[in-house]
Amino acid sequence: MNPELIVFIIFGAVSIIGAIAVISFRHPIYSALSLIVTFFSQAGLFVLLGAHFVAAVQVIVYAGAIMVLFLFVIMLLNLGTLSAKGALTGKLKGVAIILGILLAVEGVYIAVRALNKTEVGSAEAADAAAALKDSPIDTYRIGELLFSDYLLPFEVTSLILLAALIGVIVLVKRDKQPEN
Amino acid sequence: MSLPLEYYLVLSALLFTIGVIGVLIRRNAIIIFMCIELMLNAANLAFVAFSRHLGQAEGQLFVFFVMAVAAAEVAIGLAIIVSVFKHRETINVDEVNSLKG
Amino acid sequence: MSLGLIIVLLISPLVGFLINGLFGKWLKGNEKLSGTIGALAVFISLICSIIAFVAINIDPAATLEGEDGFVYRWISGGKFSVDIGFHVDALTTVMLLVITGVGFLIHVYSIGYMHGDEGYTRYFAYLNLFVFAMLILVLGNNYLMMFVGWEGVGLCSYLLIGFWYEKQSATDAGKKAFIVNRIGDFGFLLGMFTLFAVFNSLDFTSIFSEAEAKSDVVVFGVNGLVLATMLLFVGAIGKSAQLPLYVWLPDAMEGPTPVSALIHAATMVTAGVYMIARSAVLYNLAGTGTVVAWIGVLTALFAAIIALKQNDIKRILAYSTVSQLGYMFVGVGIGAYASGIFHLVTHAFFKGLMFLTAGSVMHAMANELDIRKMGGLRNKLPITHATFLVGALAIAGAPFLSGFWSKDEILHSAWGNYKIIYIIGLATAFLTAFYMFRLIFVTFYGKSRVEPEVASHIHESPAVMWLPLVILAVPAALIGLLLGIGGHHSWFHHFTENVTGFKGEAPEGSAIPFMIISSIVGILGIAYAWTRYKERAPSDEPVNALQKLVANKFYVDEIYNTFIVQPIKNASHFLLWKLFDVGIIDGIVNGAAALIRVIGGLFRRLQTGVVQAYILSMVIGIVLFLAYYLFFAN
Amino acid sequence: MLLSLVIFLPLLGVIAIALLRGMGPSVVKGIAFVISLLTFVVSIGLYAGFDASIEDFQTDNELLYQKKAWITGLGISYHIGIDGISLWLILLTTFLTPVCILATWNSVEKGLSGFMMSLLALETGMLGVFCSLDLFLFFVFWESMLIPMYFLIGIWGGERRIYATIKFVLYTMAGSALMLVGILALYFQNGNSFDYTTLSGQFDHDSLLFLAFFIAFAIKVPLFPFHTWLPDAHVEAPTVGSVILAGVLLKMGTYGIIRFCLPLFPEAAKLHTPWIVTLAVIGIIYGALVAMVQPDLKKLVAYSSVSHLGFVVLGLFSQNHDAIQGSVLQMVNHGLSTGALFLLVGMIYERRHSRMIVDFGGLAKRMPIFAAIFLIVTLSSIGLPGLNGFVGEFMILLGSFVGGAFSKWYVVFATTGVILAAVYMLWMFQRVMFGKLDKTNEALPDLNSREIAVLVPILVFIVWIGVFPNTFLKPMETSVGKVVEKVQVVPNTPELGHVINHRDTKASLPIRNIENTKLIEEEAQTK
Repeated sequence: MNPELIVFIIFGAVSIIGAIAVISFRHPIYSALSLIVTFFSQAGLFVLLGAHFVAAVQVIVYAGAIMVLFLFVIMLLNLGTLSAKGALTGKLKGVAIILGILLAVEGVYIAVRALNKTEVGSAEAADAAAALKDSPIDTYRIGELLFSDYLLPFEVTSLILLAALIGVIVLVKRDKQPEN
Repeated sequence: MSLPLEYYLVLSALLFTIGVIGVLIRRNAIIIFMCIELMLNAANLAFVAFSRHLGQAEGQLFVFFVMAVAAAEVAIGLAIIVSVFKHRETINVDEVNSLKG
Repeated sequence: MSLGLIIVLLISPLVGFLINGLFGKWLKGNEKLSGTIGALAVFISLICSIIAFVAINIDPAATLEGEDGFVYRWISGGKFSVDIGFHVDALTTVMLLVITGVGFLIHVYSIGYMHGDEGYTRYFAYLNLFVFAMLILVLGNNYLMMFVGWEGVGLCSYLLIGFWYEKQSATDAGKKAFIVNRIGDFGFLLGMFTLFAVFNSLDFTSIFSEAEAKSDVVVFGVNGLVLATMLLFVGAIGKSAQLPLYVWLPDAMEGPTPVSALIHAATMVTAGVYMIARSAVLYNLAGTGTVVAWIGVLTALFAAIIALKQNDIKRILAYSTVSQLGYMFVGVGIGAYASGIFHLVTHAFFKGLMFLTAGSVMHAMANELDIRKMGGLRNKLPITHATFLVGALAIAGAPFLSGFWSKDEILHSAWGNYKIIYIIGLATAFLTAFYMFRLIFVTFYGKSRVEPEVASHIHESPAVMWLPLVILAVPAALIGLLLGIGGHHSWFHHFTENVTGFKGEAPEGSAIPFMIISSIVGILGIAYAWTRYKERAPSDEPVNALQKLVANKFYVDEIYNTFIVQPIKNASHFLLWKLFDVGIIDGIVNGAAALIRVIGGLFRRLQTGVVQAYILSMVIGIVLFLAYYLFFAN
Repeated sequence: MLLSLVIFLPLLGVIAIALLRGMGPSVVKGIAFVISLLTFVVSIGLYAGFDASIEDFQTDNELLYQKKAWITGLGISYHIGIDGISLWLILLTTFLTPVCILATWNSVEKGLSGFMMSLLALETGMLGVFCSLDLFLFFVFWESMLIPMYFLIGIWGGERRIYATIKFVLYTMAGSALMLVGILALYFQNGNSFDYTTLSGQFDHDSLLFLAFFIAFAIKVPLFPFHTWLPDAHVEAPTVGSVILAGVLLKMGTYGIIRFCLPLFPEAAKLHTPWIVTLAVIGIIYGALVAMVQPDLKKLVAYSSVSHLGFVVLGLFSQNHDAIQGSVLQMVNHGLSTGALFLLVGMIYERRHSRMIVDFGGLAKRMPIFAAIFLIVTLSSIGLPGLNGFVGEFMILLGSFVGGAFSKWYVVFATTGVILAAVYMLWMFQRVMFGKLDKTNEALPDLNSREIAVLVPILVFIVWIGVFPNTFLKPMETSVGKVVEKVQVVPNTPELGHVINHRDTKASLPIRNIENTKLIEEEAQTK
């Protein structure tokens, strides 16, 4: 058995279980913790794919920053257990799950069958990619690209973050109470 | 011998679908939000898998951008949730229905 | 003849109009000046007309036509073009003399008649404008220019009938005149279109020269010339108040009396006759004169019958005008163009005279119009009486006065091929003599029935008014003798025949028996009137149904009103506007809007406001779309 | 360059007003008036530089023609130019705008600067429509002119202004949506270019394309039965809104027909002529009859527009040179006469605050100058010879009768409109001007010198066109000829016979007439 496959199965299984846990727990704290599990196992998959930089960022940004934010808000609002009754009544819930399954089937179908017919999935593309594998995609290369070809998007990203920063301040700012 | 692309894509599809189902069946805005993150991650996974498959660094770059945007989005989204909660004392999406025609 | 002369002739009244029209505010305090300007403007035209007339008399070839009369190109399109240009020949000069001659006297008369009226300058402005338009009508060298004058005189007629605009009846009458005339113009326009379709020109010279060659061109499925002449005649029916469009003329008497004399007796209403005489070539080729003659004679009879039972002095004269115009149409209709024009000339003088004397009577009687409230005026208004008598004798066909000559020529000409027309014409002559002298006897003879407060004020008109009466009385009496002696071989005949391009065949036989018959008929009419109205006023109550019918003018106005005017008005209001426009069309438009609102209301239900419902539908969409794309496409 | 200046000078005025509006109403009015007057003066330069012998656009004259790449990727260019048809409509627009500004001097109370800005922006839009030689540019101007009009009616209008505005905008939008489809279809068939001057030849689905354009224009004209927005818009619009609406906006419909529908789709135009002409004739009679019974002066004038524009459409589809030329002239005529009528109605409305005919009567006594001017304008609208309306109407009717591409019966029925025009106009005139003066109207002042100054220029042109119409007909002759040429590609009407006129050298064309087949046969036999 291929060791890579074993690792993949472990991480894959954990991330799927984590994901299911996210949508199953009633208490948002549990959901958030499950999500962290999923994120970590995804980071593992990234490592498996040789994307070390992304894996590191995944851990730092997602599992670190974003999830802390989630937990922080949940604590702040002091959200207790919520009633399991969803917005959609039981029947619609069934509909939603059936839909989800259909969507999954379609997604899998694309991944397994449809892709091969396209240019990306063709054997030639794979061969061409194999030739490129001599120069592995490491952090150095990503940095090089980021600061040359993708400099503008990179800077725009910083603007988005700035906008988000300002937006958050405006949103949560306490309205001035009229002085009596 | 690395694993075929299809493995990762199937996993990505499954994760994505779970996210969709979560968005559909949960009424807590925060959990819906988490499910959205889940879907974004599923997409990221596909990106990276393709990146390796094609030997191109761009896939990973986009993941980087997605993460940046996701961070911004989470910040804004959570701020909205906080202020909605301040006004309505609830974050159940079916109770926040002022879009009703 | 020089173009300059004609331009001066034409422009002079226009200048008068502009001075009185634009500077009326400053002229208001100075009636004398305003009136003098008006009269002077026409006087200049009169002088020019006399020069032109004499010039053509000396040298029949001294006409102004074609290239010589060209002033400027008026309208030009791709194929269509028309000039401003003049055509002056014998027929034109005769018309010019009538217009400016009678016109000048009436301007002078108006100076006195309109004294003290609030709209004094306005009146003279309109009157000058009228003369200008009438001159364009007769001077133009193409049908379109004729139409310009044609409409122009209609406008002035409208303005002058409604001159006293505070009177509802006056403005109604003005409007009626214009609209009825427009119905005629509708025919005139289509007539011009037909002419253009046949000849590709509206120019007299080119149309008349090619008429024969194109006499078999078909337009609209019928012979082009027949169609054109009939349509033009519709225009003449409107303008010259023939059956069935005569209804406006009696009402037109609401205007000041000099206006009735000038426009509604002497000049404008004869425009139709002029037009047919001008188009003699076409009418001869088309052979439509018979229709003209029949309409003419029926109108003559019909109007004369109505005149029998009228009691309004001006309306009697108005119906008399309609009747006499009928005679003129008989003349031009049967091909005796010169005779028709001859009658036009004599009629202009004697009818103009009679209207002016009627005005003099009204002036004396504080604007009283009802002859039943007059009587015995002979002694108080001697000049008026005398001149009126001259006019009445002339129209009644008393021997050797104007009407005698001209009417007789027409009837004589009719005898040849149109014996029935002759008989009807003769009967009309009897009626004419009768109603005219009924008017005289009731007004000037017998006992006075004048209301006491009016009686004390009765006075003869001032000199500025009676002088034109006397001056006009002379030609009214004698012009027939001057022009008519020698009948179909007279100087006037030769003079005008050059123009019509058609020598009216002199009817066979001597004219003398016809003259004798006419005279006897006329005298019989006078005598019968004497026996009936020598001493008494017409009774107020109609005796029998026929009299009632006549007294009410055969109810023609009422019939038009009930069956044409009101239905159109009501249908427009209720059916077209309220039902169709507001109801149906706007209903559809607003209905479409309402439908969309209803549909929107239905879709509105889908907007639950619950985010998840939206997402659910989105996911359904994605699933279906992917399914189609993956499994069913290709 | 000059043309661009004319188009965008008013926009400059908008900016100037926006910057200087704080300086008080008189400055705003002054700027608006001076700018619009300047535009008119500059536009006279267009006439001066115009060469009437060129049948096409004046491409050789740099002043009157401009082409600059704009959005090259989509084949869009800033492409403007004029020919003999658009020249007069441009001059009409630049002439009416200062007149309108002067007319509205004291009548706008709220938002004066906004009002003036809308008016000037509207002028730019209208001028752009008449000058554009690029379909995309045309559409941009066409739509952009809706916005200021929307404000003019919606803000400064009467009581039911919202209803009227929405109706107006929706009607127009419905039409322009179709036109957009048509423009795009032409774009793809024209090798991905919006250039009007390169459009030629046969287009696929030309019948549908024709309809797409025609319905847009027919709504604007408005052709019966698309006319019901017009009375509402007119009644609710402020005076100058009505003037511009009747004077220029309606002309954009007829201009569109002569610029697009006829030359681009001659066969389709011929195919659809019967029902279009039927509608035009119905419109003539129907508009007149409905106008007759209107109690409201503005509605009366509005319905009279439906009638008058019916004549224009009739002439446009006649395929006859004279009639089409008459139609173009009639567009200008209608702009002047109806514009003046609306101004006059506005003037008594300002005095009496009523537009109901029953509220008036006997005004001639109190307001003689007003009555005199009203009379002249009324007569011009009726089509009295010697005034402008007659020349256009006569050419339309004569051309359609003699060489029209349809039965002469249409013309016969259309001619009854001449009678009906007299009926409704004179009846209205009588009820307003004649009769006894009402007590409430006794204090009405006559026109002041400003109002006279507003009306006199219009009167000058009314008389001018009536007496010397060739000043206006000559420059458009060759351009109209080109349209006729394109329309007549489809052999339909044999050419008319020759013009016998002593000013021309004898033309030697064979005598041919539509129904003159007999002669033709004879001719053939002799050969």
